[in-house]
Amino acid sequence: MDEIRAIVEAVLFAADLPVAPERLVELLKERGVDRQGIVAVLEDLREEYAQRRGGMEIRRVAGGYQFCTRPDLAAWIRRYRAGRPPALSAAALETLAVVAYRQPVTKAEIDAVRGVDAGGVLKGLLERKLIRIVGRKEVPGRPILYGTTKRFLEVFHLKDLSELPTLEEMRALRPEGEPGGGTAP
Amino acid sequence: MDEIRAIVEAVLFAADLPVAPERLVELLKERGVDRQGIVAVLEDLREEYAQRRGGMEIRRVAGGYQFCTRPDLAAWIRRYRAGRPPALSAAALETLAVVAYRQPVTKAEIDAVRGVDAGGVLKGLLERKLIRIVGRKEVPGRPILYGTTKRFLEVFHLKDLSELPTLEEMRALRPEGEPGGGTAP
Amino acid sequence: MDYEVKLEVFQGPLDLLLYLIRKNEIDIADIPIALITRQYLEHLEMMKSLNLDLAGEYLVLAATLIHIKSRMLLPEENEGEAVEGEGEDPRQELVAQLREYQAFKEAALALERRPLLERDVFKRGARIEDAVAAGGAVEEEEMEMDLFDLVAAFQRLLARLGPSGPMTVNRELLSLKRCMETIMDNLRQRGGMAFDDLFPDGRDRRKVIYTFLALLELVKMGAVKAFQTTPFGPIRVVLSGGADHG
Repeated sequence: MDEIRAIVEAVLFAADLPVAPERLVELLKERGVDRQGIVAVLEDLREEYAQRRGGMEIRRVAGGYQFCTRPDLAAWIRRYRAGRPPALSAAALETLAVVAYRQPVTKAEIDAVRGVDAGGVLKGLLERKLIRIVGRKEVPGRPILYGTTKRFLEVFHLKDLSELPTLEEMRALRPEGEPGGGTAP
Repeated sequence: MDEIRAIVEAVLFAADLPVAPERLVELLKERGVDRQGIVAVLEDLREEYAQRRGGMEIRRVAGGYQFCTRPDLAAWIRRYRAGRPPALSAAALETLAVVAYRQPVTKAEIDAVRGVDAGGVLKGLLERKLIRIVGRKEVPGRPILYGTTKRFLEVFHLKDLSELPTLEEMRALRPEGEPGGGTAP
Repeated sequence: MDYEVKLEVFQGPLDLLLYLIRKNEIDIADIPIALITRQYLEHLEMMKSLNLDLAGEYLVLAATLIHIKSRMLLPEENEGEAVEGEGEDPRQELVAQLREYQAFKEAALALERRPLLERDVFKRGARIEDAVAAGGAVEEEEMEMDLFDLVAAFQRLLARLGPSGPMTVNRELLSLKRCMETIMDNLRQRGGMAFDDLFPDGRDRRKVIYTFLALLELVKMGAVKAFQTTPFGPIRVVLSGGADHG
């Protein structure tokens, strides 16, 4: 394997967060590689792992590239770790959905949509770094505005916010006969 | 790649400690793989990555197997990591919080709140341009007064200091599960 | 119908209402308000009898439903014309709210169906030093701080001080010094420790405070390192320079 490609792979492996192509361009600038070249290397690697169908794959998420395990092997890893998947409650998911679609959004606006007080849920989402404080709304009382984080994109496997289906699409889906609670499997 | 091999690779990747062959035998016992078989798979994978000369390799350490980056690429990873914005230690964050909320504030006042000498931490924050000297307090000794900088606002994505959430607002975000009576203190 | 069995945990009054609408196979735009109000109130009774915590919002919606019902019964709004007539349908606002909530509920389910990190896919598990060969000099990844961390840090500080305000320095220094020695002794014996293990007497507030302050002081002095690889993950404490791997 040529060295550039090996360096890119090593960085992808070692990084704790998705690696943006720009950071690699910066890292490898003395090697005279441009953004296009880096993206080609990244896509090549991604293709290689996809073809190989081994334990890992490279995914595009949160504006970068990241190694992760193959989704269909999840049960084995959970069993190895003997851990349960971290559950996001239905309340947390609903609140997250409102923040994701309506951001920047105030607590009062979230409460109004859901019909319940979201205080505790918001705090949990802040602690888990799925949402963050993005400013204040310039209305009387200047309430805090919330938005989603990069971590949100990473956890939900989104390249960016535009990858979220639109609310219109959601409305078109008739949840016929589906039970109410969004409980994790 | 056959499934056993993919599972082994995924576990190797996701495990936080070196993976002992025995653990894999245990994990895959219903697949009827014995220790010899597992070791063969592990050695095969190790050989594959060694041949490939990519970013990672599999090494034998402490009675187990573990993925790590190729030793000769370590400098690149160090350089990559050095390029990311430096994080704040817990002590620095606490001190910064006191300065942000109590500014203008003297070192003695910060020490009193934190219960420890903040000298070193203050110096670090000054160097990082997160706080600055804003004047002297007109009391005996005329101690230096500290306040936050423009850089501080940038780092925390604040338009101005009035955007800092108040303690009252944070209190309103009760942790989940705590009684949610609408009575503000 | 499986009435009792279906009593699930609802996310709020709107969720309960949506559930009733779905259960009765009703068009959301044309809710038979009398029926739904009755079933809604029955559910509230049931939840009360089961000692489920009934948030005030449930009662607010009950009042809204009853109000709408009474307006629907007003003589000028004959059945059939109610929707198209120039008089506003009293259900209109509620229907709009329900529709909106339903869309977000769908969005939440769609989020939940995505491949979730730590449930469906996993990142590299090894800590950075272990993942980087010959990388002893690679520094531990610290958490990226955001505004919430800053405020939370200040809140914790104030909570630690309690209502009595700052403690006197003399007593503190004494205890601090002793706590620092204890931590160092423990670390020398064991090499590294989980943060939580530093606080065996979790109930002794004073002790906890001093131990924590001692730890901060030791970190500041560079004698020990405390790190955390994931937000709210376990914090590990090690002696500086004493941690060699491989």
